[in-house]
Amino acid sequence: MTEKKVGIIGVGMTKFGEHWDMSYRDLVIGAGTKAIMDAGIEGKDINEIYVGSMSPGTLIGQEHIGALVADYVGLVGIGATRVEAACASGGLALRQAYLSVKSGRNDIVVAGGAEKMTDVPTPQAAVSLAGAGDEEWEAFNGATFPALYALMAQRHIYEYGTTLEQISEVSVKSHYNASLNPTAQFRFKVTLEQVMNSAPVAMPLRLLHCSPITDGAATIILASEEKTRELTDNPVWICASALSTDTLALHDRKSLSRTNAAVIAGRNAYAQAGITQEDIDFAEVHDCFSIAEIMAVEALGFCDFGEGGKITENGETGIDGRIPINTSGGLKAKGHPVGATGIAQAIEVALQLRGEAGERQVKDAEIGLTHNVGGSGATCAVHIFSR
Amino acid sequence: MTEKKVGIIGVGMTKFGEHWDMSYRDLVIGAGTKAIMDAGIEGKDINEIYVGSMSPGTLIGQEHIGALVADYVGLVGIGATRVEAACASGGLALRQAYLSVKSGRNDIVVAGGAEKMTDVPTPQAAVSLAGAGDEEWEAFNGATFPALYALMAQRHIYEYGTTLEQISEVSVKSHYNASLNPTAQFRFKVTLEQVMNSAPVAMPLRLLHCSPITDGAATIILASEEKTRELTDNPVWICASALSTDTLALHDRKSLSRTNAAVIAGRNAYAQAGITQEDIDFAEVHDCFSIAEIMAVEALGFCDFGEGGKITENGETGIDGRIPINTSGGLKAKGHPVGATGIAQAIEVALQLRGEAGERQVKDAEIGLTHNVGGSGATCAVHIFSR
Amino acid sequence: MTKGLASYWRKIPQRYNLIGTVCRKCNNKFFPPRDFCLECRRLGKIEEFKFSGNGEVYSYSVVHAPPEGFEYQKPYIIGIIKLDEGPMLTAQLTDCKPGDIEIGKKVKAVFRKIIECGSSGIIQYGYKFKPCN
Amino acid sequence: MTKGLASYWRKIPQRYNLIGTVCRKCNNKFFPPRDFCLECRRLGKIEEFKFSGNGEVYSYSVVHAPPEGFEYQKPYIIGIIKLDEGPMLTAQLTDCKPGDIEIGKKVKAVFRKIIECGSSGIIQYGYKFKPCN
Ligand SMILES: [Zn+2]
Ligand SMILES: [Zn+2]
Repeated sequence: MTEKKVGIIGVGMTKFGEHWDMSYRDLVIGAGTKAIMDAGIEGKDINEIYVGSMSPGTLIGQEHIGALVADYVGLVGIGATRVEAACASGGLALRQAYLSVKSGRNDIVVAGGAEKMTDVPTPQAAVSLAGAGDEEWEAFNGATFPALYALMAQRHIYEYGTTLEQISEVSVKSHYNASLNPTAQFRFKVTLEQVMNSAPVAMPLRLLHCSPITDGAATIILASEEKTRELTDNPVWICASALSTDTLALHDRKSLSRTNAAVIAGRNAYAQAGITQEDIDFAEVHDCFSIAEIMAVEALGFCDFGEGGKITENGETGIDGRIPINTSGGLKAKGHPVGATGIAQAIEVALQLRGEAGERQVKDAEIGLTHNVGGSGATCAVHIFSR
Repeated sequence: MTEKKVGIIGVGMTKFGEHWDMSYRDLVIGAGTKAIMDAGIEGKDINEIYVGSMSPGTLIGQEHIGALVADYVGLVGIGATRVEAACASGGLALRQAYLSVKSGRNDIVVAGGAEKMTDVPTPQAAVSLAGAGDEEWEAFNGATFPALYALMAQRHIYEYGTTLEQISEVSVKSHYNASLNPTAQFRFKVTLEQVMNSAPVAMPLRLLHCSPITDGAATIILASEEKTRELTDNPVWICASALSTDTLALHDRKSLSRTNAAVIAGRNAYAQAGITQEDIDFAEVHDCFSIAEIMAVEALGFCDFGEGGKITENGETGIDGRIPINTSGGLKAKGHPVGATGIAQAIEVALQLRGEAGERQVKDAEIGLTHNVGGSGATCAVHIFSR
Repeated sequence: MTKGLASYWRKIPQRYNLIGTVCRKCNNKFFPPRDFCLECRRLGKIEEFKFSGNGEVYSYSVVHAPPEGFEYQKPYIIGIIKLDEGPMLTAQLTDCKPGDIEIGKKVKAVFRKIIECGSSGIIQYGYKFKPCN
Repeated sequence: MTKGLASYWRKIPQRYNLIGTVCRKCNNKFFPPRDFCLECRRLGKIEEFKFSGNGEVYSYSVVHAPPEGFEYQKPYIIGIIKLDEGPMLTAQLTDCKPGDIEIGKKVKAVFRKIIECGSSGIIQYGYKFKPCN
């Protein structure tokens, strides 16, 4: 039986940022309408919806997000399912939508992601985000979410000699890339000095090592191979979708300097796509904190373990480098509306593969990868895309 | 291509009730271990996990439930996805697990559901549950969750002449059935008089028309046709899995006395299974309030619209009746740990089909159905099972 | 309550003055307001629309177990009101007793305090409906 | 905070006295306690086990942006401690300054106030670790 391909026929997202004037529903409608227009289809062509959202219960007092989205985009009646895996909720929604088409059951399926984070005060949003880690044995004892990544950073520094300059170079690159991205939250550059002197959050991590609180929504429309060829001249194909888990709490892992779920998901994704890491031209990785990008490029095999800082410092991960990482600006500077992030990563890859990434276009982009992480690494979804 | 069947190879659940001494994790381990023992497999045989949970973020301060479950049942590394659709979260987890096996991708997949509701005071649990409806335009104005069902009940009474006695008979039957069910929360009978004189909640609905606040977890293990035949001599097959949606808010619907998502999901499920409602021998339906059971049996076609009260009063829905409904005791008396409910319904159906339902066994049970609803009806999942 | 105040402030025109929307293409009116016409979809032309506040009771219930912030009103009547212009909404019925209300009863919108949380000091206002004589 | 107190009360023996579990079949020790041996699975024999409270710093961070309830301790040091008996846990480091701590430093458990929420009056206790001399 020949494997059927799954294509991307439409993408749409809101600008990421603080949208005081927009509700969760407004965000969802905004991104959804753009994606449907991009795909050139009618609402009635859509078979099913998957939505990724992390904490609408605590952030806006609303659960039952699948039905809400179907209702507000005018598709009452069709199946709608919310999936959640903390900051990887979007990536998991993409995966379920992909599997829905891949199974042959449906022709056109929507994967959306959204989070409305600024309706509550920042400390309350921080409490919500702490639910991504282990509430009973980490957060209870005062481990904030940045602190979990700081604990990983310390081990990475200790074991590999990674420097704070290297970690900070990730942020410098992210802000530079975001300055070229019209949908990014922070469209300004920062210097290494600014990053290294920014306010302390969880040492060694400072404010400019941390992704922000963001409102935003992102939508991607998937279709069967036949439908994709029928509907678009510039298709993007999903070649792999892999998911893996690790322990919920950091302290239960064998290593803090390697993210094992990412290693497994990456390996499985390469196998599914029938390629190796050498074939990846560029990637969007989950840099909720700058150290996370360094650990991601190592886990995905773009360099040896311990070399992530060096390849960043050397410029190998820049837009014109050997393996461009986070051309969108990443979570750090594009913004991180948690549930939307995994979808927005896929949108950046799709735009690059279509050659529509404007000033931040990667040359000859043929194969791209997304790496979406939940919590401190307990969930990792990896997807691979090609022209 | 011959359609491959999906079988149930193991089921397990905790007793439903107020488990002061057990955490969410304890509940999940309890149900999961029982299901694995029932299936007679090893943990390493499991390919993937889906978990339904409505509001762990507000009820226990914990999100990222998929990874938590994989970790605590000792399956770190495998894919784990939480799905949420309010009170239908369990049914949607079952559906995703079913689709995962059905697609041929996986051999053995776990569907779990859990909710820990008694760690917060009851009014706070009520606020969490209100997130199943429309937070901005229903809950804001004082519409509690029981009130939404009361608004439906009033229209049912007005349009069809349904009586409070008939609605109350649902509760009497549920408690009787639960008295025969060792895992039920309320194993005692109630009289019609007790129901009709119980404390007012949202008139015309009283306390004994309402399902309780419950802790509990339920797990079901699905397998491919080959694996099922290999692993069990008493298989139960899933013949259909259908999902539909309605508007999030009641006031946006054309009718309050009919649940349209259930009508659509039911119709699609019968078509998938190649049967009609006449072929269903018994069903577990979502009686979060007693009026909901009456509307469910109508939507599923077990009687005409407006006749649900009558067939209850006539005893047609009793264990020995024409179409036994909620032999488990239903949400009303078995208990309603929200995310676990959809899975627990499927477990009751599986036990009946295996002939293991003890004192509440339905004679000659060949085909059973589950009907799991989110919120006031904005999501409905229907599954059909056979021997 | 875990809800923020921002979602309340954002809807003040709607909650204080019953301002919904209308699609100028199909003339469907929406309250609660929608910025997306379910019928015309992308081709719809959505504008603001102020409702008259006249309607009738489509369904109602008397709430004896109120949520946080509504305790002081207990018991209160919650209704679904069918507005004269078409759409239905959920609101409290006020200035009346449970016995005064029946399905079909004519009502009109009034501006009232919706919620008062003693502990947090939050007070929020919006529409309720009262019987027309 | 949306968390209930019940989950705190349930874990008092663990939080006050570092009582975890051991699997008598494989001798693996668990803190935080697990009632399910990840290695032996259903065949495991789980019993309570009291840890000595001795260990060393595996990693640490200085928290300058504390969550609700931790403000008064700011800045504080959070660490991952490797207990002498094997497992690791997350805890605050106390009775020391950031400069006193390094990876590998020997520490021992002490009983302290973990969180104090001024608004709600909630105070919860548990383990922290302090340097051995
Ligand atoms: Zn229109
Ligand atoms: Zn063991």
